[in-house]
Amino acid sequence: MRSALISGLFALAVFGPITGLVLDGYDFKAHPTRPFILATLVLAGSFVFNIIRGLGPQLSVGMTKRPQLKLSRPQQRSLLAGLLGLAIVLPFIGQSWITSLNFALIYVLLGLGLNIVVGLAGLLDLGFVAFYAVGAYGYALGNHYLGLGFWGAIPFAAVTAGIMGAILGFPVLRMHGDYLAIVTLGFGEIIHLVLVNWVDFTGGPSGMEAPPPTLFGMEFNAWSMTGAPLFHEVLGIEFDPSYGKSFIYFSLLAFVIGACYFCIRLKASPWGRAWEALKEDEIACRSLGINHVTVKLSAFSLGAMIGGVAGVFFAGIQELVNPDSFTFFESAIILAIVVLGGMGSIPGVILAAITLRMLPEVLRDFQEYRILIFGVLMVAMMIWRPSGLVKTKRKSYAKLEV
Amino acid sequence: MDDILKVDSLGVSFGGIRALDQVSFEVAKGSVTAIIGPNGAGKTTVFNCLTGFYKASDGRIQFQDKNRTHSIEIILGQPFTLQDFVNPISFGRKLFYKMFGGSHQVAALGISRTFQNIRLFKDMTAIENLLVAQHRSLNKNILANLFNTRSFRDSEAQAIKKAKEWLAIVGLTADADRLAGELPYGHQRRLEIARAMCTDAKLICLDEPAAGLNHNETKDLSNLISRLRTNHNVTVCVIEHDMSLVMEVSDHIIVLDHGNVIARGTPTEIRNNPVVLKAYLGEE
Amino acid sequence: MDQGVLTIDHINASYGPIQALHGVSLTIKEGEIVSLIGSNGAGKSTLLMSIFGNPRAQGGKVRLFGEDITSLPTHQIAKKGIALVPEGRHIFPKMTVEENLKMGTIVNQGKYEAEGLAHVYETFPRLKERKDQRAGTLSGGEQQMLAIGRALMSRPKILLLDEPSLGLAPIIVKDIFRILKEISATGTTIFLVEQNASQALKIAHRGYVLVNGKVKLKGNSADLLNDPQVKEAYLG
Amino acid sequence: ESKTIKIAVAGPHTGPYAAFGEQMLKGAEKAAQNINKAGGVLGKTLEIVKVDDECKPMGAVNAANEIVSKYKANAVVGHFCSASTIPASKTYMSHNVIMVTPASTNPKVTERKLPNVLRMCGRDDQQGQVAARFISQDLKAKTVAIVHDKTTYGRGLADAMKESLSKVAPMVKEALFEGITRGDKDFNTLVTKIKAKQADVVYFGGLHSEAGPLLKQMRQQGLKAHFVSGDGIVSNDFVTAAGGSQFVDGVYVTFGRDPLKYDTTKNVVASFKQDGYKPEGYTLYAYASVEAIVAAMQSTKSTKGVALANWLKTNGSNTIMGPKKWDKLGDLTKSDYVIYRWDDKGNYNEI
Amino acid sequence: MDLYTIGQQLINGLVLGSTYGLIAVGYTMVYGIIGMINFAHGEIYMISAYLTAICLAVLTWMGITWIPITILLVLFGTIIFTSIYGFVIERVAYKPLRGSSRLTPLISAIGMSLILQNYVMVSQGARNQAVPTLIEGAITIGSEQHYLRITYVQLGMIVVSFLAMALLTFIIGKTSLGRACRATQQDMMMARLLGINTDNIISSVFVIGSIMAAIAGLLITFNYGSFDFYIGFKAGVKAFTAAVLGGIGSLPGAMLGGIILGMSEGLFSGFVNSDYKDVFAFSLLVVFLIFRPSGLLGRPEVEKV
Ligand SMILES: Nc1ncnc2c1ncn2[C@@H]1O[C@H](COP(=O)(O)OP(=O)(O)OP(=O)(O)O)[C@@H](O)[C@H]1O
Ligand SMILES: Nc1ncnc2c1ncn2[C@@H]1O[C@H](COP(=O)(O)OP(=O)(O)OP(=O)(O)O)[C@@H](O)[C@H]1O
Ligand SMILES: [Mg+2]
Ligand SMILES: [Mg+2]
Repeated sequence: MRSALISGLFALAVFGPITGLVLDGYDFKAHPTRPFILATLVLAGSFVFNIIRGLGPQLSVGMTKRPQLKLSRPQQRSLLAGLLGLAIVLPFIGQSWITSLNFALIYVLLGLGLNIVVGLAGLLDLGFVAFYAVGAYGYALGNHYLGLGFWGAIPFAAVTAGIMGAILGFPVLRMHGDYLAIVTLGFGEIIHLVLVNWVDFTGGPSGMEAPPPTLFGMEFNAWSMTGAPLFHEVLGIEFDPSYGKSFIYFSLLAFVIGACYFCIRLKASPWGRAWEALKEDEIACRSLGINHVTVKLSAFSLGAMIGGVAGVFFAGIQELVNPDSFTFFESAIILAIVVLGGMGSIPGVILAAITLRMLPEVLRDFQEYRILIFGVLMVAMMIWRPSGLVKTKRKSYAKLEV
Repeated sequence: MDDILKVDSLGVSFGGIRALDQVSFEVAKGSVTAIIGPNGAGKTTVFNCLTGFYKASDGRIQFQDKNRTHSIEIILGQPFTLQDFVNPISFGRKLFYKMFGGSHQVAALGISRTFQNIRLFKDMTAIENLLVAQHRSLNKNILANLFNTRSFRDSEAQAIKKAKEWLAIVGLTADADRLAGELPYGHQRRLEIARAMCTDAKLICLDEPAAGLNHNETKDLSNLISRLRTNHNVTVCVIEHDMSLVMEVSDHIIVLDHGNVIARGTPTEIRNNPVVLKAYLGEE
Repeated sequence: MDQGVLTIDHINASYGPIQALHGVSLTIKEGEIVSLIGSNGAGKSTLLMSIFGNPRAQGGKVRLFGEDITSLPTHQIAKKGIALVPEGRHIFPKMTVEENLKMGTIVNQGKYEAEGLAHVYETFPRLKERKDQRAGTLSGGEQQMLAIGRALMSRPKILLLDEPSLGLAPIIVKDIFRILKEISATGTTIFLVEQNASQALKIAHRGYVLVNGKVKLKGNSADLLNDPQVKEAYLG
Repeated sequence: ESKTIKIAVAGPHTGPYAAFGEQMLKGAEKAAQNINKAGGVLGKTLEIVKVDDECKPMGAVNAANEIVSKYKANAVVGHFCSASTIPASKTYMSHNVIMVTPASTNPKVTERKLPNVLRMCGRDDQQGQVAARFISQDLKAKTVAIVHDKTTYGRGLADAMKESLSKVAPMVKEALFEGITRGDKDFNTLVTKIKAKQADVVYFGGLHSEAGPLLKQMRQQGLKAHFVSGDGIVSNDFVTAAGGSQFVDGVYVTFGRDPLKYDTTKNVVASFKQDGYKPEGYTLYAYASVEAIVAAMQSTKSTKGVALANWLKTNGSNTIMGPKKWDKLGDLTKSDYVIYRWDDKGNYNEI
Repeated sequence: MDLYTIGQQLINGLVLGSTYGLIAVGYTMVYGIIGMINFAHGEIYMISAYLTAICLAVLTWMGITWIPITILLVLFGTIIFTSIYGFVIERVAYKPLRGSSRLTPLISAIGMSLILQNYVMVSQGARNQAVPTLIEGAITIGSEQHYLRITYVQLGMIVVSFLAMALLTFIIGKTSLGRACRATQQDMMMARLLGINTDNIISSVFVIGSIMAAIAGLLITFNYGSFDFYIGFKAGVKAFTAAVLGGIGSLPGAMLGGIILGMSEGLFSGFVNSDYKDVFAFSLLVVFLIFRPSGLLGRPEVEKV
């Protein structure tokens, strides 16, 4: 009771000036009721919270013991098949969601990429967006200057991003923890700023156009600006903008599944184990003859490659790349995906990417409160599940027959 | 008998503290050599130099393996001298080690170690700890892994087999899938030894392996050390304060005090050495 | 049974799903040295830490000087005249040796700081030589000395030690046991956890044997030293 | 079949540019209110939906998709930032929805030749031309420093001005052409540099949040050069951002003829005032955009985007801001940019 | 380029640097004690800018216009409310995460910073806000044509930032509060075992950090006049950079890092090109950290093997 009152008072002090007195030029307008309403809400909330907590151990026991989802092999298989089936029929059910889904899938890719760097190798990278940008601009610039097509751009961007990853990786080898964080953040900012400033090459703040992907050379447009054959004309059906989006969706889905497989294989490979070991104890690794340079660089490069591919898709969907899409905020969201997913867990990354990317879309009805609520949910999720949504399960090597 | 390791007038300073001064000794191939001495004498520092974690300020460490002699100080990278700029070969070699050298290269030679404060990968299982130790000899081709080729599968199977063998040797088969950090202290000590052995070590350095073990566990440990030597062909260096263990397993003892070698010899010689008694054992 | 300085009454303690202590009870009387022995993983360290509420003792009660401290926060327990040399030393690596020692007196606002320093430096001359070195760079044994020294700084009425001899040279180990007896003679109560069972029991008045989180045996140390079971399992 | 005709107001309703989103929304809402009072359109009432694009390309594409798929809006008034108008316009085209932007002045918006796109404002090159002529002919500048905020808008404007200037007055020297970063507040080094280069005019392409501090720091360092800028700073916030009206005295801006001054706007402005809102910046542009769209719908009896756009391009439309005509690209045929001058009371007047 | 221009550019760099330093000091304080990148620190600074303007507006409305009193009262009000913010944020968003992985509070901080930004935007509106120019004069050295100039507010900023740094350095290094802070950072469990109430220590660190943010917010707002709800992010990143450049956890380092960052940015934009000034600053940071991986005044992490 008393603690509820105290939190109410604190709420009043916190909300008082900012919500109660609104600046207007050099003057202000008073909204005296707003802080009181908010403080009352907080008071009531903390009162209810205290009651729930006071209800005794029987309730809290039920809350601390989380239901554990343990699935047998065939159950896992059927769950996977079910999810895949759902993913395939999804665009036919919810046309209006498909663009959001495409972005969600891009974030799954980004999450998987960063997961290698942060989740598996434990290298705190706050500038992952740089590789995303390299991929996206790789396509846009490659298309503009070299006439590269979408499908050709994917390997091109992946390799470029991988090399960039190694270039970034090299100087930061000696750095640990937060120093690494700031250097990667700086690297991300540098890339962003170069994209903004080098107008002659990158188009500067207005960005650069990138054509959408084609299927065997067929475009998905209502009419062709380049003279290429059109999908709906070739098939003799009526034009619908959703064809193009569905096509991107399925291509992306294929890439996401491929990336998942890649990550799962990597995780249980010598590299995956070395990353994890290096994350825990670099000195012990060196005493075992593991070259921390190659191990770290491989993590940076492989992560960057996946990020690069995601960038190409982003450019293909947007049909325009622009430096604004590659800011620190983006890096932060990708990092949040990895952490919320449970650091290293692949299903976790997928779940978190879809949650975090779809959330703002779902919250669109809240208008300007959208990002505010998004932030609240982000904090709440971290408090609710500090170690992530999905806990990684270890592979049992001892049970393997050899 | 050949010497696998020759340490010649090693010196290390930390700021104003001279941690090692003119330390010289040899380790015979296939022997168990113990390094003892009071706290802060410089024992761990010697190990750190041998395994490449510290760069000695002077002196030489030579590791003999199959008729080849490797100098640890060269592997760790040396400063360039004027002469290097006229001699491209030595310049190239120095540059190579400057860029790629380091303690991991020393480990690759076949010197491995355990740590005074256990440094297992605590959030990995016991068997994974042993697999990581074999990293160097595994098939690391990412494409081979992706397509799960024959050679990749073989390499993994081989590694798991070896890991299981070592778990059996140190008596941890039952704990294979448990997290290393959860294991009781004594088990962790043994796991760390197994991990060091999985690197195909020729010389293994154990830093206070019996610390925190009770009497019976110490007995098991000394058994294990003897077996390492006889069955697995490694040379053992061990730092230990537990005299019963030292006297039982070692062929040769080196006593350090204040960064100097104050005595060396067989266990019986050391036991009766008045200097050692006074400085270390505290018996009159 | 008369009131002890520290009484532990049927406590359980667990790390998540793993229960490490099962209904442990023991009593320590004023001025006593009591030893606790047991093999690896028996729960000795857990017992010491649960006196400080970490992990928190459950089911039973912990009383210090007659006061129930079972649910007090750790830092308040520490203010009641009890000090601990924890397992793993836990020195502050980036502080100098002297700063580490001074941290020991933070409970009583720096009282006895000068005398304490003088006393610790006298006991461990090595620490005096290294007083401005960063504690993290000390050798293993030096760190152990520092951890013991820090606990002595606050002049606790009751001192808990978790394997104080770990990593120390034989000559220092002897010193440690001697010092413990000296401190005990000045009226400090001592609760000692040791792997070096024979030495520990030799200086102790009484002893407890912990097996798998339960008290298996207790009694005068002389009796325990002669107990065949104890001999077989812990003295060798 | 929906009972209302929906017009989406797409723009920054959150984020640092949200003030402009509000201007557009207020204007469009007022227009809808008045049109509904007068009987609606095609027998239905007009409904305004507000969609946020955060002024980001990605946000814009999401917003556009939401507008066409979720709200199934029949027309779009927006977006604000050229950087989001450009990518979004294509989505509207493939759904055959008309888009009228009241504020995106970047030439690229219409030069992509999308048949559904019109604008209710001028183009940066028109604005730049007016500014260049004023700087060279009226201010008789010898050395000009050009500063922009590196955004599509700010840089576009600065580029346009620079280009016109080199055409109309090639002898004017360019002291520097540099970008500042949006959100920065410290421009002292730039000011010192301008001072050292002895520029007599500073031209700024950007928004008031940077223009204010830049101007203040110029005056504090004692740099007396003229300050000339574009429509992005036309807001009372510019005066407060500059630290008081004493600093804005003598600042020149190019802006469309003040819509508040048109006779046609009097009633609307009064009704805004009744709501306690002062129509600023793009408010009336958004109002006029809604009017034009509705006029086209009434005449063509259709909501098909290309049809509406074509009708407007051939017939023009009468709006609150006077009669408007569009060329083939969808740009206004007549640019109405004029020069305003700020006085020491913090008011601006056409000169 | 004449000497006056060069001198003026140095002053400009110093002024900019001291704004970074002011925020970085509070940043590094929190950062050094609980080892967490508090991305919300920039937002606390942003809140304090709003509070400054609100306090000023309220005082003007009440008719208090004598400048010294106004400034003192504004400072007082801003500090009080900002530190309540700091306290509450720690209790709500970070305390429940104690003991979990290092990255969890980082994400929570990012969430918190979104909350604060949007909370201010929703309640205060998205437009740019400003305060009137209270103190005008400046010190000018030189002739009519060529002179060096520094305004009184700028001078105040430089002086206060050095004073604040010195004071905090003293608190951390010499007082028992400082020692308790360092103990908490290095080994929280052990600090508790020695009788330190670590929760209170962490709260007080947040409060001190917020007070610093409040002072920074006030001075910077008075200097530049204009602000919006978005300034915190940029300031946060720059302060973070400055703190790292100077060596994490070192207060003089944060100040020095801020000055170096500001100077290099200022001089680069003053003499080369302002387009690339941030690129230059970040590249400088990267290159610098390659050669000194633990910052200017940060002591290298020696880990004894
Ligand atoms: N990185 C370092 N910086 C400064 N001094 C160091 C460093 N490493 C070791 N020392 C000092 O060098 C001396 C030798 O340390 P070392 O760890 O080798 O001792 P040791 O013989 O292993 O002792 P112990 O038996 O206690 O482990 C010690 O006094 C220690 O304080
Ligand atoms: N942090 C922890 N998390 C999970 N289990 C733990 C943890 N610490 C200890 N345990 C388990 O609790 C049991 C008791 O451990 P404890 O450390 O108290 O034993 P001990 O008697 O002190 O052993 P030692 O002689 O090795 O110090 C052991 O089985 C151990 O595995
Ligand atoms: Mg040692
Ligand atoms: Mg223990």
